[in-house]
Amino acid sequence: MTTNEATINDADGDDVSFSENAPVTGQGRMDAAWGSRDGDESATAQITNNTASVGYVFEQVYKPWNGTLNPRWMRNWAILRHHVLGIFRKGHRPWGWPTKLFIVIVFIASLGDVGLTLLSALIGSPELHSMWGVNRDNLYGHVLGFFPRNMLYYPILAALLVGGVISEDRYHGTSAMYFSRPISRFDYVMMKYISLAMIQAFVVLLTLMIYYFVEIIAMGRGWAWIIDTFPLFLAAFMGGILLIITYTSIGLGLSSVSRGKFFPGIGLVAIVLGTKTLAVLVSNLFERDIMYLLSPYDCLAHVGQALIGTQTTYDQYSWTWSFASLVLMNAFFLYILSSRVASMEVTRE
Amino acid sequence: MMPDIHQEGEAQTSQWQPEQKAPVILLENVSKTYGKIHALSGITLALSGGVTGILGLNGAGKSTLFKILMGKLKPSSGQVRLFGTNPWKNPAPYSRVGFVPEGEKMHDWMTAHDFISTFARLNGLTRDQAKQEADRVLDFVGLLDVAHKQIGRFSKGMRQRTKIAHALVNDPDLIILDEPLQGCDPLARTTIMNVIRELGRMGRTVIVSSHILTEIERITEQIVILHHGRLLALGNLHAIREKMDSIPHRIDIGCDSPKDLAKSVIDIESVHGISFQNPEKLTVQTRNLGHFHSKLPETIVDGGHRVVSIDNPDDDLASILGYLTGGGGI
Amino acid sequence: MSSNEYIIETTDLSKSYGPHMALENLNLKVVQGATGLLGPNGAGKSTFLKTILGLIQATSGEGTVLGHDIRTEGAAIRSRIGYMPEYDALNPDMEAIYQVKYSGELLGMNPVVAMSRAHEVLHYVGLGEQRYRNISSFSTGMKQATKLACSIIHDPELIIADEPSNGLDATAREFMISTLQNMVVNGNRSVMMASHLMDDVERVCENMVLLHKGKLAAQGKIEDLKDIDREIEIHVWGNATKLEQKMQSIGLTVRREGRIMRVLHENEDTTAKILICAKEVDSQIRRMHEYEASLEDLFIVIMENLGYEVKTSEDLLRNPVHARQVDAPEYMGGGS
Amino acid sequence: MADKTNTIFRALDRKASAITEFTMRQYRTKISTWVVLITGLVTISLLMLFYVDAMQRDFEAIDNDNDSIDSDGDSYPDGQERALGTSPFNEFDHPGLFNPPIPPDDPEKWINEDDFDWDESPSGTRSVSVGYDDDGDCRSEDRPESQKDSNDNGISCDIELSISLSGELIYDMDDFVDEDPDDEAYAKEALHRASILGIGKLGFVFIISIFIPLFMATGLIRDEMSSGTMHYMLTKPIARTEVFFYRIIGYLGIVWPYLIILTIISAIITGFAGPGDSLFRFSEFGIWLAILFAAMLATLVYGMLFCFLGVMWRYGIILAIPFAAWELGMALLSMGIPESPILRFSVIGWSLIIVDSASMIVWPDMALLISSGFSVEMNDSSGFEREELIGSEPLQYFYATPGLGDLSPFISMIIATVVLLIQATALLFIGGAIFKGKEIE
Repeated sequence: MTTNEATINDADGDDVSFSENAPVTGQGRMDAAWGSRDGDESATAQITNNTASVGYVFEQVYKPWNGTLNPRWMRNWAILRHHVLGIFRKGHRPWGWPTKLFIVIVFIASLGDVGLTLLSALIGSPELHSMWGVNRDNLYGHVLGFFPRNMLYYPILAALLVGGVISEDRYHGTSAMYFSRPISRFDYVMMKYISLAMIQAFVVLLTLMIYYFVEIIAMGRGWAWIIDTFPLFLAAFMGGILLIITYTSIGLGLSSVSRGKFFPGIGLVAIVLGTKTLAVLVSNLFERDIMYLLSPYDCLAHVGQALIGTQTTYDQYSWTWSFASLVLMNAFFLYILSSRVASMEVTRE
Repeated sequence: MMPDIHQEGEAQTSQWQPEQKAPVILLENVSKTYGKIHALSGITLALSGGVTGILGLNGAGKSTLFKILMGKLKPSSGQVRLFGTNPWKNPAPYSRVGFVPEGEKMHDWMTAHDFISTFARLNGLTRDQAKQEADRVLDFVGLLDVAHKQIGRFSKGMRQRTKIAHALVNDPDLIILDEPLQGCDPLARTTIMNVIRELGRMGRTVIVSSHILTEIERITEQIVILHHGRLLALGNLHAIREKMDSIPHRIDIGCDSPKDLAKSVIDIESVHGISFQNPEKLTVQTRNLGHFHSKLPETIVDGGHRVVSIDNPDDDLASILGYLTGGGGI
Repeated sequence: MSSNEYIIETTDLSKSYGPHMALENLNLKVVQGATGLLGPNGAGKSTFLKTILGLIQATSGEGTVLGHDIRTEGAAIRSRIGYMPEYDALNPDMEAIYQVKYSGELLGMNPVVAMSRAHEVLHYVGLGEQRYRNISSFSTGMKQATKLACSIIHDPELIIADEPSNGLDATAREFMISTLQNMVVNGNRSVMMASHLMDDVERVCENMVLLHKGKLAAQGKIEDLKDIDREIEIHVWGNATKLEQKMQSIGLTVRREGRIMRVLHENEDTTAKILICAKEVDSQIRRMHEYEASLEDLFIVIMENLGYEVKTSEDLLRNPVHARQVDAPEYMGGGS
Repeated sequence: MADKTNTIFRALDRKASAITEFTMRQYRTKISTWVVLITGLVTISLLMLFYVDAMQRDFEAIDNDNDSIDSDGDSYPDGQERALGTSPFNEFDHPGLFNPPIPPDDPEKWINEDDFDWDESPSGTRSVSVGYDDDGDCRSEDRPESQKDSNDNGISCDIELSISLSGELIYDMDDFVDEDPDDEAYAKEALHRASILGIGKLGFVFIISIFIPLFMATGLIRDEMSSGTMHYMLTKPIARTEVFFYRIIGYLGIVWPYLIILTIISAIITGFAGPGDSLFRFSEFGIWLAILFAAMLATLVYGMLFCFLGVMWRYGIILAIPFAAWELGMALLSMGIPESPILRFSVIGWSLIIVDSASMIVWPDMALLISSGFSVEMNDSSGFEREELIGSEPLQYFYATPGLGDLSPFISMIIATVVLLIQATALLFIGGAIFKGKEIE
């Protein structure tokens, strides 16, 4: 790099020099204020001899397009694909790697009872099988058991999924991409909701189905057994659907009120685990169970227990109370969601 | 050591004394790398006084340079001195620096007056002094009438001016403005440009970055050109052009009879070539612009020619940047 | 295109947020071609754009875009126009090509068509080489280009660009402007462009609409609107002050801003007088030309007529700096 | 105050008040702050509601020793027969045959007839003799001395309390001593104390003190850094460590008053609604103070920690969630095994020591109260099935001795406070240093 210096001298010569070592005083700086000076002076410059890089010229040809646009269902289908396929491959919604990793972990962990069923079938031990195979309690436990599934897996899964779904649109401004296209807000929310529910169903319900069918195949169950247990399976399935709906509603509701990714996540986990802890605290201290009505997990468990027909934990209340409470919770968070999305800014906030 | 609840009396924020003889900004061989990317490489620069425009394309390293100056980033190598003090992990020099960051995020929930007075207190002003100071700087940028409105309801130009006002608190000697004109309408832009020029006139060292060349031209002629993290040129805009001797300067002279004028002009020794583009325009090529221009008025007047326009199509920022960065005149 | 010759037409369009009128009785007629939407910050430009997109409901009044009613046919309007928002509207973790493809799918294009069209438009906006890069690694100009690509994927009849050249450097800006120009000239599309950079508007658009406080301030061809006093602008090197005094002494009207002066064009001899003065005081006239009013001047003139004020240096000088820093060293006037 | 000098301290104080004030106002404008604070208030209110309800509840008087029953059908309750020396199982042996005949008592009289008279607790290898046979069925003159002193400690009709080698309390009781206490009084007292401890430890020191910092402190600096507004503050001549510290103070300026208000409300409620003869239980002021103090220290340390995590890493909150889970585990562990050394690696372990120490000071009879609740179950020589008294289980669950060995509670409290302050200071320095060396985009 070479530098050189050039000076243009004025005939006038009222030249102001400013050396680097000059004291920084108001007057000195005033005189040396190059940019605001008046052209009565000389100017100096240093430049670097630079090797020029090559410029480029674009060949721009505008190509018209005469296709027709598909109707509403196709647009909605695009939103669904965008979110669901994003879990599996590139080119769709980029879920963070912690989320993807967690889904894999939860999926495998949820298959734990399948493995044990297979193992017991292999060993042929009826004790093991009675412990792990398909029965009323295990079907309940697969979906709604508190430890570990509803403490460590599903709420955190829902929290990770739901965290940025609406709030990131707001943050990145991608909401403009939806709303400046012929997509109604209802479709926007509905498809996001369904996509999230589908991803959770992939973990919760698919593993349940695998569990049930592995039992049929591994143990060689006949029709009689299937007719016996299929209602239980359906009940557990229903319980799973309820669980997914509830967690998604709460999470999306929270996601719509915040702009960050983490507030909805922490909020969902805090609601699910916090209310459960509170219910346990109250029932330990005061022998009152009523607090469980505030806990989404406890209500789900109660309804699930009633559906499947296992021993209910909170037998002093009817399961319809829990169901009503669930409906209320869903309604509340869906209301928040809809009102927030309706008033959402088109562009980035 | 009782807390000063009533906020009376004077205070001194620190024992820091500026080095009197140092230039306001001194960068020596400063580089900043992010992995393989060189955001800045080997910048050596000393600035004191006046308005200086930092020019460069997006990603040329303008913001990185400012962040290094403001101690937000640590240079990978080299020395940075602000009033002779290294700003990294040392906020002392900032008592004399005002910084207008780029980006639109502000504390939307505050009123402009609140915003400025609250942060003015960080300079060690008392509550009352801070309020007075806020009034003063808001008046300076022309926002006094909306001082008590929430920033969230301000337009972009007002927000930029609020940011400038914030930087002017405590009357700093160095003001750094990162893209102050971005997103402003012409009214706001003109006002902000006037404010910046005025600051330069008041003897402050002002550094402005922009990529809109005409704007910088209107504010200052003292420029620093950055490209791909390298310092391409620094100095007076015209002098820089002057330096690029390898490229002949072109001067267009609009007149009634170009051929007659050419006869007179050809006697000026620095003329390198003459061409006629159309019947009313004479194009002169020279390698010494200063010399040519100093002779031109005399030649015209003495020869009795009628000249309508004189133009230096190469002598503006766009073409300089184009030559220097190899974009071919943009 | 409907039989209506105007692409956007509004009658008494108003939009209020409580007592605040964002738009007030707007009667607009926008013809095909490029139109600049101007106005100071907060004049209601964004509200206007949202209203004609059918995203927010107008309080009163009517309007049509491409022949569709803005009140009832918002979805139809939005599938026929391309909207390029002002702020970031891209997911930084996605690759450009997929983002553009997705924006096409959201319009109802099927994935295969959307993909091939995404390649085309990305080539068109000059991102052919970078289309498989993550958007987070893009520069501002590339992001803007990606946004443009997203908005033109379905070949809309009208492109609404909100600040398309905001934040771009010269090269990128040039490219964006020429791309938009190209759309209008070669593609025969209409562009409505909101911008603060008057140069850009001037280059792309023939027509303009100027909004002020939600009201229509001016509308028409840019050419027709520009008609201001003629001045000669000179760039002076050396002895500027003497030259100024000299010129004033022989009766020329001079406005000076640093080394740039504007001399009122009185008659044909004005230029000669300037040169004579320059010769006498030995100044260099680096540049001398008739100053053409730019859209920017026009804007300022209209705004000044509307009661806005531009602060001049003199205004600023009337407020001398009285307060000095408290903790500055004593010799700088600080301390106590 | 005419003579104000220009001290650095005064300038710092101005900066501190500016940033603190700014932070508090910033919190005030955020909806999420209010949501979080109101949620906390609602949680505590709910717990208080249940507490008040439990205090108002009528506990059925239980005949723990079943001596109100007339086993032999002679219309004399067993207790009366036993006290007067007749056989409760012989229909033809009852006080009605005495001369003069004694009329049968109302069976109600033989419920809750023998209350606790424990006033001393054993320590080390020393065993103590407690208990008094209120209803006289042990001291009955007809009974031989060997029966009155069935625990063979030489004192008739007493209970010998000692501590086993493994540290458990051993009751060795003579038959029919303190066997039928007043269940309601016991239950209310025990539930009252258990509630204060449970709500204080889990509600205040755990739930409130961890969730509020989690929501409020994580973004304290991180949010400003990522949105770019931090630039405005950092261009001022102020050290980043100061910014970190003053921001924390601003956060405490919201959280501490909130905690104080919550505690005062809770203290007033438990003071009025708690059992006892007096209108207001002033004696428990100390325990609430300790809970408040512990919660304040916990919010300080957690706030610093989460703020620091936020500064350190963009996704710092991802680390904060497992940490919160760890703290929950530690909170539960400290109730069971308060002396577990692993607790010393948690914040909550130290905070709970403060509450535990205070409970030891305020309620010196706590260990006895708990053991007496369980002693009823032990005292089953009469062959009837008995349960422990209502309230003793929660009380045992939530009460723990401070886990620092045999130190006096005062010393434990001081050590815990010092440790928490050291943690806070360390986090301040680490956080400040990391923030100082942080490159801000």
